[in-house]
Amino acid sequence: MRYVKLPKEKVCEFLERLKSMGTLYGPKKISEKFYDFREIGDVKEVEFEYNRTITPPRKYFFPERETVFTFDTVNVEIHETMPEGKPIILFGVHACDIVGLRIMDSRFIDDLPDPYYQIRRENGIIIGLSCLPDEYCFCSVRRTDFVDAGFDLFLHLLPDGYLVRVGTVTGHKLIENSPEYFEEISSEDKDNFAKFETKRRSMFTVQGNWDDMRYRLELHLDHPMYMRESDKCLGCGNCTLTCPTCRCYEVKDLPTLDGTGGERIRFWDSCQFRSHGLVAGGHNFRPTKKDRFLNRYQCKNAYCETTTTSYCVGCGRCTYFCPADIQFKENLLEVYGTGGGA
Amino acid sequence: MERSKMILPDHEIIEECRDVCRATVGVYVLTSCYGCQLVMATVQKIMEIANLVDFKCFYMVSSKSSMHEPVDIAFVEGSVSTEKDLEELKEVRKNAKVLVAIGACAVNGGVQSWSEGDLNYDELYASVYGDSKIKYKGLQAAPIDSYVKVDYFLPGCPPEEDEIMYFLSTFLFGSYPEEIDYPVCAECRLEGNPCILIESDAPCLGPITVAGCKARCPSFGVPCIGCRGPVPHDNSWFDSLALIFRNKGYSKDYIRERMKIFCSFDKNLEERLEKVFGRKK
Amino acid sequence: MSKPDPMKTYETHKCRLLRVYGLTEHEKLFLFRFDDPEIAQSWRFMPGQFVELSLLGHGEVPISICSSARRMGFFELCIRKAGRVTSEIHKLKPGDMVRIRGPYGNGFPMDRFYDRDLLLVAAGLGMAPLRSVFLYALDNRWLFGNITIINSSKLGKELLFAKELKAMRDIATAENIEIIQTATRDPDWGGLTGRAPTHLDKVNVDPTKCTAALCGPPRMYKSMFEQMIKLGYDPRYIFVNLERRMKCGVGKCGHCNIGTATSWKYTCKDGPVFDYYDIISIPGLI
Amino acid sequence: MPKKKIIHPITVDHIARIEGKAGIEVILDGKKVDVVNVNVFEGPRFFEAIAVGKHVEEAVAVFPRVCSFCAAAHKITPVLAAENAMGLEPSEQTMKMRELLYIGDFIQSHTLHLFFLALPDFLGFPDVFSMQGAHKDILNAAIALKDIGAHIQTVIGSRAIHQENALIGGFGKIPPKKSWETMRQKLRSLHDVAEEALEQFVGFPLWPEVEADRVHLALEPIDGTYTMFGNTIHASDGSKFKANAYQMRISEKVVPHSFAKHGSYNDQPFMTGALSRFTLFNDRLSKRAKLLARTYEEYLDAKNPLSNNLAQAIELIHYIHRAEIMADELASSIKPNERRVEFEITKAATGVCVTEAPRGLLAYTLKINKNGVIRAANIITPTAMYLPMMEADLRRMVEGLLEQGITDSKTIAQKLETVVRSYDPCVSCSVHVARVK
Repeated sequence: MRYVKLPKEKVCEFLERLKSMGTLYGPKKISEKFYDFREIGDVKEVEFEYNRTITPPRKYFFPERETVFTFDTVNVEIHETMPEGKPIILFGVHACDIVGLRIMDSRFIDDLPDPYYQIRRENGIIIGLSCLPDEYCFCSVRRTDFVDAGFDLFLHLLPDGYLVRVGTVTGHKLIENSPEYFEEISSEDKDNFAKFETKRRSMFTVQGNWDDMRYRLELHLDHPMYMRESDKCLGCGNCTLTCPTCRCYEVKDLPTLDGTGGERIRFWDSCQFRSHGLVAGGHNFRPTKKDRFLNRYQCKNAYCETTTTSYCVGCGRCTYFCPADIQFKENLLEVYGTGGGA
Repeated sequence: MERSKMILPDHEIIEECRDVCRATVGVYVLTSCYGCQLVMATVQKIMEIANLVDFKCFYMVSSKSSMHEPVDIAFVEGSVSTEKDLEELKEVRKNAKVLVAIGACAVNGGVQSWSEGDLNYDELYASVYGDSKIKYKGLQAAPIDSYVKVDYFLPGCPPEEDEIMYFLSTFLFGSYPEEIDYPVCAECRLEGNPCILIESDAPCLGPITVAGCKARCPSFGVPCIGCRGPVPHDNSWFDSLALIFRNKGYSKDYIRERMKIFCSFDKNLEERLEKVFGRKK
Repeated sequence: MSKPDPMKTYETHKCRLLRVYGLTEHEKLFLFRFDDPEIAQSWRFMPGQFVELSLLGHGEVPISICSSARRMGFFELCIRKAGRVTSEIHKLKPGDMVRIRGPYGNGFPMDRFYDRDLLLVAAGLGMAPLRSVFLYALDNRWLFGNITIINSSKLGKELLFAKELKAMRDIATAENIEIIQTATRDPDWGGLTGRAPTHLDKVNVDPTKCTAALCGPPRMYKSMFEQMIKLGYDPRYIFVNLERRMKCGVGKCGHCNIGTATSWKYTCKDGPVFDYYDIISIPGLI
Repeated sequence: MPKKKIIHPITVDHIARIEGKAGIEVILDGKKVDVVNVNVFEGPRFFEAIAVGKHVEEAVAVFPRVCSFCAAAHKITPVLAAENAMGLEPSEQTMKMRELLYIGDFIQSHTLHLFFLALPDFLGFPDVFSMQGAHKDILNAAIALKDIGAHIQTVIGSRAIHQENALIGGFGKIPPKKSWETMRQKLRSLHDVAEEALEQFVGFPLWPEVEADRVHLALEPIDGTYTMFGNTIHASDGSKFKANAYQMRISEKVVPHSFAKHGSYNDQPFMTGALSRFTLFNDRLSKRAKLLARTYEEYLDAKNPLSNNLAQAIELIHYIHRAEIMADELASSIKPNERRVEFEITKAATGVCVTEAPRGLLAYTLKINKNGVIRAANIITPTAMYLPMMEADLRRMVEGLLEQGITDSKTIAQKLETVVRSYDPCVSCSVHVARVK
């Protein structure tokens, strides 16, 4: 892998360069406690030290709501509305979110690829950014705290700038085309990188790995945690809507007033909603709040072969943004410890 | 009252007729602020609608209105609050193929039901009109499905324009609208709003209120007041939210009164609150 | 392997409804033909696969294909009036157009059926996908041993394809095909009664060299499995066709998710056909 | 007592094109008019009673539901009353935004009344929909004006009806500079459009039958301008009184034919609304509005309720201009972080506020205990205030027509409806009203 250095004083200029290449999105502080990815007008607004954004980066490739096609009911014809494929530059993505995007890729760009997602994704540039964990983070046990693929460039914080890892040809081109912003790394930078990594690892509140979590969960499907915690649940779907790897969607036809046409839209759904498991005829495969709650714990802990991680990347959003303060990590640990002497 | 399952409508679906005929529509009002009709009368495409359908009744905007004609689609605004309201509602039901309850009053009883369970009609009457007699007989405000079968519920105080358009379009197409069964809270996250319930402990009813407004008020930093009513199919988790509010220091009375503004007719409200606070005295 | 073309994933084709047959009170059989002759020529499917049928403005539904895989350009769908789209489909008349995409799903692994006896057990709407298997076996009769088909439903009048199967009786006997039609809760029914498992001991297939395909409500599977294992059927050759909410058909939308943390599946893509060992290792599958 | 002989029953079961459910009933005794009732059978909603025991913040969120046409009026007035009770001083920016929000309400309400409800009468159509073919331009103007009213309220208040962004102490969110600039631009393009309504109503004769002396009441606007906030009520009989002492002069009583109570000023019927405001304070209108008012002076007769339509049209022009100036000011002065004044309720108090709603004087009195819970509420709406005057005008109309030998009950009924409509009554808002003392 190639490594270069982006000195602190060149960061803004580099961001300006990125902005000139397409639409630049990055983390912004939007309220007292919350951050979100937003379109960047002024590069000074970019927040380099943020814990997590409200909405996950997948929204740029798989929007909350989109028209998949318009139709003509008279001739029974459809007109697909494909994304324009404009360049999207996503700056400041944490490692866990990059794995999240790779998990999205594994489901949306497979042997039956989703064209809407794929076109946007192919036009996306991902710039990673290192971070330090807070008490909600558990990416380390998910093995997603450090990524080796899925980014074009990855910026690691140094005292006087960033150590940049170059992940793709697009990343190399970015550097080749703007050599004035970059310099070679020094041995001091290497030391600082190592120090940062050591510090970062030591900060996690959970250590080790959860590779066997899914088996332990499965052995205790009847654990009382599910009943107790789902009782607190509001069924609001915040956990899945903020999740970087949740991808359930719903589809709906909207006819025009005169009935001669209309559009088919798809929009994010959540397995926490009642209608998620409902089929025509009225049968519901997950009729209770507890069924739906348990479903999410199973789904998120399932194994993704492409990334060799669980579908949960340990970003902590589902807990951080849970109005009912349901602690995903703690609950998992509770089941994990069952029978394990904990 | 059990709300229909909405899997397959057990009423007639309007046959789409396009150029051949015009669907007949009635807009009726019981007791309310007239806001739902106001929204209906002022949707951007109102003139297009007026060309596509035949308004048999729309007293607020047309002198050419009659209560007594059969219609394909009846939109009923307002709560049943007088005996005359009830008579009219029954007639509308008789005349309509599809009856839609539109707005908080018709769907959930409206703000006039705020004291439901605490004060009855006579007590309310006495406190406002004293001993004086009025020749019309009033009734305790109630949502219209307390009296007649309602095919669809279009909530909101007032309802959202795009929902009105969606309902109308699907009906005219010979189909019917998809029901929303998730809360405002979800829409609020999709809008990318910071959560005021988490961040500033605001008494936001977004988690128990049925979505459809794109989190209009939380987007202004104003806690949801619940004007769209509870999430249907018993998925309005008053208990979970009450517990959160209680942990934030809100009193039981405050929580109950706030939730009751637009949910007083939800059969789960008191029961679920009791689960958190114990039985009401 | 060349890169899959994303534009094909959700590609729909215009199909014309040619004929409608009423089967029961709630089910009708629809015969469709692809409008585009090229598609009609090239379109193929395997028994057990399904299509997504769109009625523009109303929506889309997954429907199992129930016709013979050999009839090129034509296919039949047996549709129960159950929801928004299906009730609208029931109003269609010959000549009307719909849009179809697919076929989707794994379908039955037909090569694992060859040179073996065949047992088909259907309850209710389960007969629809199994009819496709049955017709496949008839089309390729030499590849199969003895065949038994058990078609069951609550009431006699609810038996799907009852007339068709009855009419086949004579040739069936000549072809070593046994057709059992049973109504489980019908006092007015003159024919066989009892649930499907109770007829298992009367079939003319050899359990040790038979492939079985089952489709019906989850309830039926449990008792069928017990009975079949007892009778000596090889679990590797027991297949079921499941029904879930297969909204997108291509493993994206998540509505047909099943399983638990170690066995997370999409019915539409990993299924809808599963074998016995899938069933016992994926909790909640049936 | 012998039953009165009814010769010509003149009834309108359900008056169309007004807000709320009401009918007209005229009973004649021989040739003499015996009873003229505006029957208000809109159901009661008991706002004052249900608010008792509830927290004031919840109550001010509920009050706008009194009326959709003037929701902002029913939001801002109780908010001010509550603030008066708490002794809370909102910031200047807050008051400006409130005024502009209120103006948005005026624009929307007046537009709807003039074009959607009243105009079809004058042009001979049953409703605005049937005017599509013949009067496309008028409709476009109506829609543009309605849209800007809705736009102002949506930007400031979160939506056109039942604005939740207006709160005690200020606002939840302050629209950014860009929003105010867009608003100003939209308003600027509507100068000519705003005069469309006036042009439509000028030229229609003011029916002499309803002409009569009457007392007008209106709030003296603050700062020498023409707006809805003020502290002193002026009467056209020359007297003035403090608005917060309104209960001394303005009272209400229950009548058997109406769920809306009947208001009176010193025990006499009186008029309030656009015509009253215009009559008392027209010299404060903005330049263009004043000029047009002078031009069409003959159609603006304080004695004739039909002039109310014109007075509304004049106000519409005035408020479009005023809104533009205010949006301009806010665009340059807006402080996005100056949202809400923090407050804590510590003592029991009573707060009163009277404002000018689109239909006239609107009074709120809120009594709050030390926990911020409402102990008593009193609301008097304009329609309740002028109902007796409206009945008197209807009586004059019937008598006048009968004198001219017009006896066809259908013709008479139609004319009566037009008179009712000129008041722009808001029936649903008038029904519930104040506690009987």
